[in-house]
Parts: sequence; structure tokens; C-alpha cells
Amino acid sequence: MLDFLHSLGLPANLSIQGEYIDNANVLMHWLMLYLFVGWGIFFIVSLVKFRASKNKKADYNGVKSHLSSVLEGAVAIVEIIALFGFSYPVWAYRVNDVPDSRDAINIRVIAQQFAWNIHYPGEDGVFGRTDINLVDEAEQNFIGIDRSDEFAKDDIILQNQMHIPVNKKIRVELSSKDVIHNFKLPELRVSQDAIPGMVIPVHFTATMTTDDFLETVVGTPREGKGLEIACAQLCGITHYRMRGYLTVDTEEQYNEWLASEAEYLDSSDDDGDEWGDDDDW
Amino acid sequence: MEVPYIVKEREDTGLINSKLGIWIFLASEIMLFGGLFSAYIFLRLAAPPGDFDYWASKLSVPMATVNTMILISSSVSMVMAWASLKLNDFSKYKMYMGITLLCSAIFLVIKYFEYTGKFHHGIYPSSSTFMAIYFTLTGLHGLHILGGIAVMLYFYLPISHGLWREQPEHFSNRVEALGLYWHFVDLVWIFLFPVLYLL
Amino acid sequence: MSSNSHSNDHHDENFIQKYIFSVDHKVIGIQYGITSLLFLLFGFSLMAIMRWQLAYPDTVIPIVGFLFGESGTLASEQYNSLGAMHGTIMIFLGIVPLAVGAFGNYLVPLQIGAVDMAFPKLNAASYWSYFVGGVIMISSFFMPEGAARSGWTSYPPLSIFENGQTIWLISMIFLITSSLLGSMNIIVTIVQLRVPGLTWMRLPLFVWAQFVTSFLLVLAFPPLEAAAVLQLMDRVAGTSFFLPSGLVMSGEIVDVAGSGSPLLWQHLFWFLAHPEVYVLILPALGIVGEILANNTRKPIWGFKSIIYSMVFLGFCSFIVWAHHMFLTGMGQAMSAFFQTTTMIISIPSVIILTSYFLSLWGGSIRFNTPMLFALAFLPMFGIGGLTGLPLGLAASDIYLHDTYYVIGHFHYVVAPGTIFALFAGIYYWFPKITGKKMNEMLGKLHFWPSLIFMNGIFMPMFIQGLAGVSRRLADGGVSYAHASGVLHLNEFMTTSAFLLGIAQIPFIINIIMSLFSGEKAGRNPWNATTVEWAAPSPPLPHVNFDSDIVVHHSSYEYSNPDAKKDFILQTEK
Amino acid sequence: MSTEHSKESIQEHIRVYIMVFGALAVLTVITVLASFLNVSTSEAIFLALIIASVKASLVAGYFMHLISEKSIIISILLLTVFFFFVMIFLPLISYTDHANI
Ligand code: HEA
Ligand code: HEA
Ligand code: CUA
Ligand SMILES: [Cu+2]
Repeated sequence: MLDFLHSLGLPANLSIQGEYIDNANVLMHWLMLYLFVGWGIFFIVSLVKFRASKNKKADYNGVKSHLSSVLEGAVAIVEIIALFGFSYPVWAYRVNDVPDSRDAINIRVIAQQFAWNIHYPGEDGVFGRTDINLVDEAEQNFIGIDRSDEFAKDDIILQNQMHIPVNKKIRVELSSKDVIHNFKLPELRVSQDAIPGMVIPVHFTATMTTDDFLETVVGTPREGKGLEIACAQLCGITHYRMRGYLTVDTEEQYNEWLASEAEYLDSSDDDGDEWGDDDDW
Repeated sequence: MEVPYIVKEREDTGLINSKLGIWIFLASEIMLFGGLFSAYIFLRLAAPPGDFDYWASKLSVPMATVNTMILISSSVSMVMAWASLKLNDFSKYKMYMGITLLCSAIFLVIKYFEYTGKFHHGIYPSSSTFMAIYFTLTGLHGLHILGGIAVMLYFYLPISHGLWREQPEHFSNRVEALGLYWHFVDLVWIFLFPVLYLL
Repeated sequence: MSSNSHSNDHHDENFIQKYIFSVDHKVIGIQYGITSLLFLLFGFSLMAIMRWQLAYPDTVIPIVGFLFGESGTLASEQYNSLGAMHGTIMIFLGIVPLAVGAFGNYLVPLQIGAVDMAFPKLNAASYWSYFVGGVIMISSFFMPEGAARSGWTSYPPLSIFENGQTIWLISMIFLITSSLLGSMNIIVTIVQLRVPGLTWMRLPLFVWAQFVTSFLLVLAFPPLEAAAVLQLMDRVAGTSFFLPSGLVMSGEIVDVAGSGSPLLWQHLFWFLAHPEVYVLILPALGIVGEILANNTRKPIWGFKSIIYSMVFLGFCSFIVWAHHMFLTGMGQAMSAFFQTTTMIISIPSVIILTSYFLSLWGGSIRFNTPMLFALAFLPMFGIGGLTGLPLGLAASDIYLHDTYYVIGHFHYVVAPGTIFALFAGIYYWFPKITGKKMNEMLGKLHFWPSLIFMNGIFMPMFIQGLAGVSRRLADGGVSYAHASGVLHLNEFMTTSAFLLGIAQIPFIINIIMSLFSGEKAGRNPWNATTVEWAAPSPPLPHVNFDSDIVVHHSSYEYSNPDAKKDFILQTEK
Repeated sequence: MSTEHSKESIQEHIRVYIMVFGALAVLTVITVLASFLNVSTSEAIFLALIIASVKASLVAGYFMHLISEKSIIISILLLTVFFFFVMIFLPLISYTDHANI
């Protein structure tokens, strides 16, 4: 069934939790298929067998067996299995197993119309102070970072560019500046509303680097297109092209990248020039 | 042919149409105010601690207490008006209905002074979440009072009295339905008063 | 009825009293029907423009392009407007008024043998409130701000800042009032005006469906009204019920008191909107039940369990709403609660559908047009309902939420589901309403293409959804890499949508033609059993029946071995 | 109404109305006084809501005649009250549940 869903368009899964989500999906689709085919056969047989031209007189009582109750019971049982066996555990993992910030790579993602601000704590591992009064779009200070704060000096802040290392727990603190957005990484099966006024933790572990992923899509329409951060909640006029770029690096690549960003930060007195190679903004 | 069970109860349900109708309407009203109460509690929980208390302390408890008394009185006079009809005493009915109208008018006047008092102090719905919900809840309640007054006037003034002469039963049933609505408006206030002014 | 009633004082009505400001439930029903069909057509046209944009982004729209500014193409804010208005119009101005306002109004009094609704004037008020609400909603297209663009769900904070929303809210208040008046009336009518002998368990399924539906409307709509008032306050009085502190819009700090909650709106909205989806489906299930019994010529299998299921469905629909909100950061306990109730609520639907399937067994099935639509309803609703299951399971919803999978899910239930059932109802009761039969050939010409093209539009949506394509994308997903594999489907879907529109032409011709030159139908052209078929066709103004009605039988006495004919009208001795 | 409301019973009703009126007035005063008591917020809320509920029951029971109302109306109201509480408490619980994560 999973292969079938893939053949329909489900992209490859690149995360640990994604596997459980896919399993739930597969189970539900099996249930749907059985029900649909079962009832469908019954439906068609009834229509053919009892058409008026063949069966002149209807039977007042109709079906006498109670097989249907058994079937309904079976549906209920499958649903119970789906709930207890698949869905509750996934949710528990999602909301209760959020890794401690010491055990994971911490990233803040602050959504705004129509971009993703990605905030790394830098070398000291502590996020610098932010204050909405310092937000200044002209100065490219989108999240109101206070560079005078001691912890803020080494913070790396990017727009629409997110790098993560493979096989490491990532802990994202998700929030929004203006309206509701949805932080969606389709291939990692991550999706979470970013709601203003709330900070919601999201965690995941990628299992494949972007480079490896790109190799799997050679020859498909997707060839050469990497991973993206999609916005999956209507958030205004250009919701449809609110997207960021996600790069899953190997550990070395990631550290290299961090170092280069940090270097960039040191070399420029102006803290807001590194918006990456975002093409059509 | 007329719609049946306007005056006479249907046997198996024991009800006339308007009685059932008004109660279903009130059920929907419960959900309407319920939605707003739900909002109140939800926002109170979400607000910074002490915020609601601070703003609530700006309201005038004496005015609201008087208003509570007035509204309760109007409820009593309303039910007395209906009972007078049942006792076939139309002049008493007029008197009680008059009292009810008077009470509801006074209620609105006091409310008016409360509102303008707030505006004079520069307090508007936009001042805080508490004030927002205060003005919305009392405003909506006030609209219900206004609607009630309109219907009461109709039953108070002679235009409706023809029905009393022709079909007294029908007339008193209508007054009963009006009464049920009015008691409900009173009932909402009974909750609004402590929730907004005292807590 | 009562002895001193003035029975014949209705004769000297003028045209306006008779057809415009009528208080006769039949006229009001027809008014509702015509208005809502026109809105349905309008909602379809909006969608046609959207679908053009999805298949051919930023190309000039044929024929109506000039409406969208000089370029003749659809700007993304216009796309958002069309989307929001398509959803709103289809649901609140199309299907609900058609299913409850038109069918409910026209048929409920007839099926319970009543002379009219319990409160005829209220009934007229309900229609006019709907009409005014509709006019206001449409007028928003011509306002300087344009029509609402925050989706039919109108989530704040977006809806507080976006243009056009104020008119939307005002219109919704009228529409809600209309539905409340209408549904109170239906409840009182069913409880109070059943003719002697018509006990609860002898009521036809359609009446039961309307009964449950009306309760949903009465109890679920007011919270949305409350929420609409709050949102209106946020927009016009500067309050911040739904705005948290510390918002920054396009670089500027938003100057409001703050400390509101965007989630509050979602709770109040879905508290209505989930029951609302059952408002869309229950009348359809009722209609299908009537037609199935009639055309299989046998009683509905499991009649009682269907009724209990409907009641249970109605009850449960109030406690599942947050399955639309799984991704708002919901914790363990609530997600467990809401996905469990969602799974529970699917069981009564399975029971109803299963009973309908089993009703076919042993029948003598006639394949006329109403029956074809009713039969097609079953698997189509089946697909829609079944695809609701992975959405209801929080785990799989993480991936599927707000993708085209959701769009596919609910269109299967409302379009080839509800709309087909309503078509079936129109074909089935047209003879009662007009005294003329509809043309069978044109009917089949309407049915088959509709069935094919409906699937042509909505089936590929599941594929797009599985690929992760989000809904409400003004370019249909061109911007996103993960959509690249499934973009080619858009053109196919759009073509199907246009062909679906063309497939409605036989239907419109059929209505007009049959009205003037249709074959005369007697009282009971389908040999049916329920009470409305004892009335003349069309039923008499204001009184409906020409004889006193007493009910002696349960609702679907087809092929009773003890009877001489293969059906027993409920009113027969 | 016609059958159950004889003249005497109405007179009896009127006596009850007056008594209820007195009770409501007294309770209103008590509510206001209670708000000056030095109790914790949650106790204050509890007390105020209890008194309000008593008052509301008096109005509904006697002025609106609910205590002798037909079963259909009672059941519709019970249903409504149930959903009323669902609407108030489920969002609240889910709010606190949100805060947990
Ligand atoms: C008429 C309307 C209608 C109906 C009946 C339903 C029915 C159901 N819906 Fe649906 N739903 C909508 C209209 C409807 N829905 C709409 C409009 C939205 C989107 C709103 C928006 O966001 O804009 C939505 C969204 C929606 C979501 C949110 C998705 C998301 O945003 O992430 C969920 C999640 O739980 C859901 C679940 C369900 C379930 C479990 C049912 C169940 O009741 C279904 C039960 C039915 C069955 C299980 C079928 C049984 C049939 C058979 C067994 C026979 C089949 C076989 C053959 C015919 C051969 N729906
Ligand atoms: C009841 C509800 C309903 C119905 C029936 C429909 C019907 C259809 N809808 Fe709609 N749709 C919604 C409710 C509905 N929709 C909602 C709620 C949304 C979400 C909006 C949002 O995002 O906020 C949506 C969104 C939506 C989208 C996604 C937009 C997006 O996310 O960007 C699409 C895309 O294809 C679409 C297509 C269609 C199509 C092809 C039909 C077709 O099935 C149309 C079929 C209709 C007809 C064929 C017309 C019949 C009319 C007649 C026969 C007239 C006869 C007239 C006379 C006799 C006078 N709809
Ligand atoms: Cu951000 Cu859509
Ligand atoms: Cu739902």
C-alpha cells in the first residue's frame, strides 16, 4: 500500500516520525480499500441481480442475516486499533517527547507575511534577546534582535534559508509575527501551525541529506529541486509563494556552513545582509 | 384552514405551538450568550493576571445593583401582567405591563449613563479585552431589552387589544411567550451582573 | 380542523401576496429553491474562474477576463476572494437553503399532513432574511474593498486585517438569523402538526433528517453569531478579541490592547461548522432514503437503526469539532479526545450507508433518473466519507491537513454527494410541485456526464493531496517543488469542471421544458407511500390536501405480501 | 393553559411570585455583600456563581413555570444546557492542554 501511495504522488519520507505517520496513513487506506471494494461488489451485484426487468416482485423482508452488524463491529475494531496502535503513540511522541534543548539543535522559526525567519543561537547556544519594538524592516531586522545583548552577538538570522544536520534531533520553536501560517516540510512529514501569541515546539530528525534525496528524484519532474519549507495556511495575498529552502547537510557540511555564516557575521558591521540566495523575492 | 394548536394544546405533547417555539428560540439564545460567556472565560484565562480585575474595578457596582433590582421587578410585574389576564382583569394587566415598560426604560437610561460615564473617562471597547467583552455583552443584552420594549409596547398599546376582545386565550398566550422571553433577558442579566461587575 | 376556522378567506390575494410576500410554505419553498439554485450556479461560476487560474496561471481569462482589471488575469488577492466566496456561497447560500429552506419547507408539512408550517409569517421572514443576507454578500464584490478573502473559515488575525471581511460578517448575521428562524419553525411543525396516526416511528426518513438538522442549526449557529459579533467588534470598534499582544504587521507594531486569542475564533467557528457539515449531508441522506425505498419497491432495511444513527450523529457532531484544529498545537489529551469522537461518529454513518446498501437486496430496482442520482450518491458519499477517516486520525492528518486531500474529501461528500441527492430530490418531487413529470431522456443525459466529470474533478485531488499540495494556492502549486509531479493534473481537472458545467444544460432545459410541456402527472406518479402523494399535484394553496388526512401505516409499506398492490399509501385504510 | 389555571391556582401563583421576588432581592444584596468578603478569587467566583444559579433557577422555575413544564421542553433544555457546557468547557480544557506542550 505504501508503494501504491508513493506511486500516486506521496513523496519519499525523510524523517523518523514520518514513518509512523505513513504507517497510520497506510492502515487507514487499507481499511478504506477493503470497505470500498467490499461494499462496491455488494452494490453492483445487488443492482444487477435485483433489477426490475429481472426481479419483478420485491421481497418485503430483504436481507435477514446479521452479517452487517459483524461488519460494522469490524470497522469499529480497526478504528480502535488505528487509534491505540498508531495515532495516540504518534501524538504522544509529537507533543511529549520534545527533546530537551540540551539534546538537540535549537532553531527558532518566526513566520511573517510572507517569509520564514530562521534564528540560530550561534556558538554560545543561547538565543539573544528579541523585542518587537526593535523590529525594523528597512534595516532588515525582521525579528527585532537586540544586537547589544551579550547572547545576541553570535546569533545567525536568515530569511527563508534553513540548514539542519542529518540524523540529529532538531527542535524548532515556532511562532509568528502577524497571522497564522503553517510550517510544513512535506518530505519530513512535519506540519505545524505558527500562531501569533504562541510559541509551539516542533521536533524531528531527518534521515537523509538533501544531496542523497536529489539523487532519488533524478528523472522525475522534481529533478534538481531540493527541499522546501511550505506555508500550508492561508495567510494573505502571496501565501501561495511563501516558501523557504531547507537543506539537510551532513554533520561536516553543517558545521562548515555554520562557520561560514558566523564569519560573515563578524566581517560585516551591519548585521542583516546575509539573506542568502533567495531567488524571486 | 388554519394552523391548529394555536390556542388549544395538542394532546400528546400538551403544548401549543407558540410555547414550544419560544422555548426553542430561548434554547438558541442560551447558546448565543453561551458563546459569549465562553469567550469571556477563555479570554480571562489568556489575559495577564490581574488585568480583568483591574478593569472590572472601574465599573459602577451601585448602578448595576440598582439595575439588577429594576430588572427583577420588571420580571415580576411581567408575570403579574400575565396572571391578571388569566384572571380576566384587563385594567390590572395594563397597569402591570406599564410598570414593566417603565422598569425597562429606566434600566436603559441607567445603562446609558454608565456607558457615557465610561466614554467621558476615555474608556472604550478598545481599551482592554475586559472592556471589549463588557461592552459587547451588555450591548447585546441591551439590544435584547430594546427588542423586548418594542414588543411590549405593541401589547400595551390599543392596536393589539382587538385580539384580546376576540380571542382572549390567544392574546394571553402571546403575552405568556413575551413573558418567557423577558424572564430570559432578566436571567441573562442575573449572570452578567456578578460575572462582569463583581468577580 | 377546528370548527370556527375561516377556511376560505384566502381567495382574494393579489399577485404580490400570492407569489412574492406569500406566507404559504409551498411558495416560500419554491422561492428558496429558485434563489438557492441561482446561487449554486453563481458559486459554480466563481469556481470556474478559479479553476481556469489553477490550470493556466496568469493567462487571460476567457470571456469574463475584463471583470478582473485591465490585464484580464486573476490577481492572487482576487483568487483568494473567489475562494472564500465560493465556499461561503456554496454552503450558506446554496446547499443549506436548498436542502433545508426549499426541500424542508416544501416537503415537511406535506409529509406530515399539515396545512402549513407552524408559523407562516416567521417562515416568510426567514426567506427574506436569507434574501437580504445574500444580496449583501453579493454586493461585497462591488464594494471598494472587494469581497472577503480570508477563506470561508475567516481565521483571525488574517481576517481582521484583510479587506472585505466586514460585509461578510454582516451578511452572515442575516444568514444565521434566517437559518435560526427556519429551523425553529421546522422543529415546532414536526412536533406539533403531525396528523393523527403519524407517530414518531412512522415519520419518513426525510422528516427525521430535517428534524435532526434543525436541531443542529438551532444549537450550533448561535455561537458562530456570537463569534461574528466579536469579529465585527475587532474590525470596527478596535477591540482585540482575536488579536494577541505584540503583533507586527508589515513592519509596524499593531496598535491594539492585545491579549486576545486567535484560537477562540477557531473553537467558536468549528463549533458551528462541524455540525454544519452534517446539516449538508443529513437532508441528502433523507432524500436518498425516500427514493431508494420507492424504487426498490421494498421497505428500507434497518429503518429504526437509521433513525437512531441520525440522532446519534447529530448529537456527536457537537463534540468532534476540534478535528479541524489538530495542528494548532493541541496537546495529548485533547487530540486523543477529538480523534476518538471522530472515529465514533463515523460508525453511525457506516450504519446508515450499510442499511441503504442492504435495502437494495431483494428489491425490484427501477432505474429512473431520481434513482440513478440516489444510487450514485451512495458510492460517492462513500468515497468522501472514507477519505474522512485518515483526516480524522490525528497522526495521518499531520500530513494531510489543509492539502487538496481535504478538498477532495469534502467535495466528494458535498458535490457528487449532497448535490446529487438534491438533484435526485428535484427529479423525484418535481411532479408533486408542478404537476408535470420531467423528461427521462434529458435526465439521463444530465446524470451520466455529471457523474463522470464530478469524478474527473475530484479524484485527482486525492493524488495532489498525497503529494502534499496545499489548498488555497493562487497558482495551484507552481511555486512549490513537491507539487511538480502532479501539476499536470490541474488541466484535466479544469477541463472536467467546465464539462461539468455544460452537463448541467440538459437539466436547465429539462426544468423549463417540463414546466410547460411535460407529461401530466397524477397524484402519485411513482406509486409512492408517503403522505405528500395523497395531496393533489400541485397541492392546494394554503391547505395542501383536499380531504382529511389520517395515517394508518408506517412510511415504506412497499410489496407488503398482505396487500393487493405493491404499495400502501400511509393514508389508506 | 386553560385547564390547569383555575382562578384559585392563579391566586396561589401570585403569592409564589411575590415570595420569589423577595428572595431574588435578598439574594442580590447578598451577592453584592459577598463581593466585599475577603475570600480568594476562586472562592469568590464559586460563591457568586452559586448565588446566580440559585437566582436563575428561581426565575426559570417559577416565573417561567419550568417546574411544571412539559417533558418535551425540559428535554430540549437539558440538551441545550449540555451543549452549553460542552461549548464552555471543551475550549477551556483544550486551552490548558495547549499550554502543556
Ligand atoms: C457534508 C459534509 C461532510 C461530511 C458528511 C463529512 C464527514 C466526515 N468528515 Fe469532513 N469535512 C467537510 C465536510 C464533511 N465531512 C468539510 C467541508 C471539511 C473542510 C472544511 C475546511 O477546512 O474548509 C471537512 C474536513 C474534515 C476534517 C479536517 C481535515 C483537515 O482540515 O485537516 C476531518 C478530520 O477529521 C474530517 C473528517 C470527517 C469524518 C471522519 C467524516 C465522517 O462522518 C464520515 C463517515 C462516513 C463514512 C465512514 C463512509 C461510510 C461508507 C461506507 C462504509 C460505504 C463505502 C463503500 C462504497 C460506496 C462502495 N473532515
Ligand atoms: C457545499 C459546498 C460546496 C460545493 C457544492 C462545491 C462545489 C464545487 N467546488 Fe468547492 N469549495 C467549497 C464548498 C463547495 N464546493 C468550500 C467550503 C471550499 C473551501 C473554500 C476555502 O478555501 O475557504 C471549496 C473550495 C474549492 C476548491 C479549492 C480552492 C482552493 O483551495 O484554492 C476547488 C478547486 O477546484 C473547488 C471546486 C469545486 C467544484 C469543481 C465544484 C463543483 O462540484 C460544482 C458543482 C456545481 C454545479 C455543477 C452547479 C449546479 C447548478 C445548477 C445545476 C444550476 C441550475 C440552475 C437553475 C435551474 C436556475 N472548490
Ligand atoms: Cu504563510 Cu501561508
Ligand atoms: Cu468536521
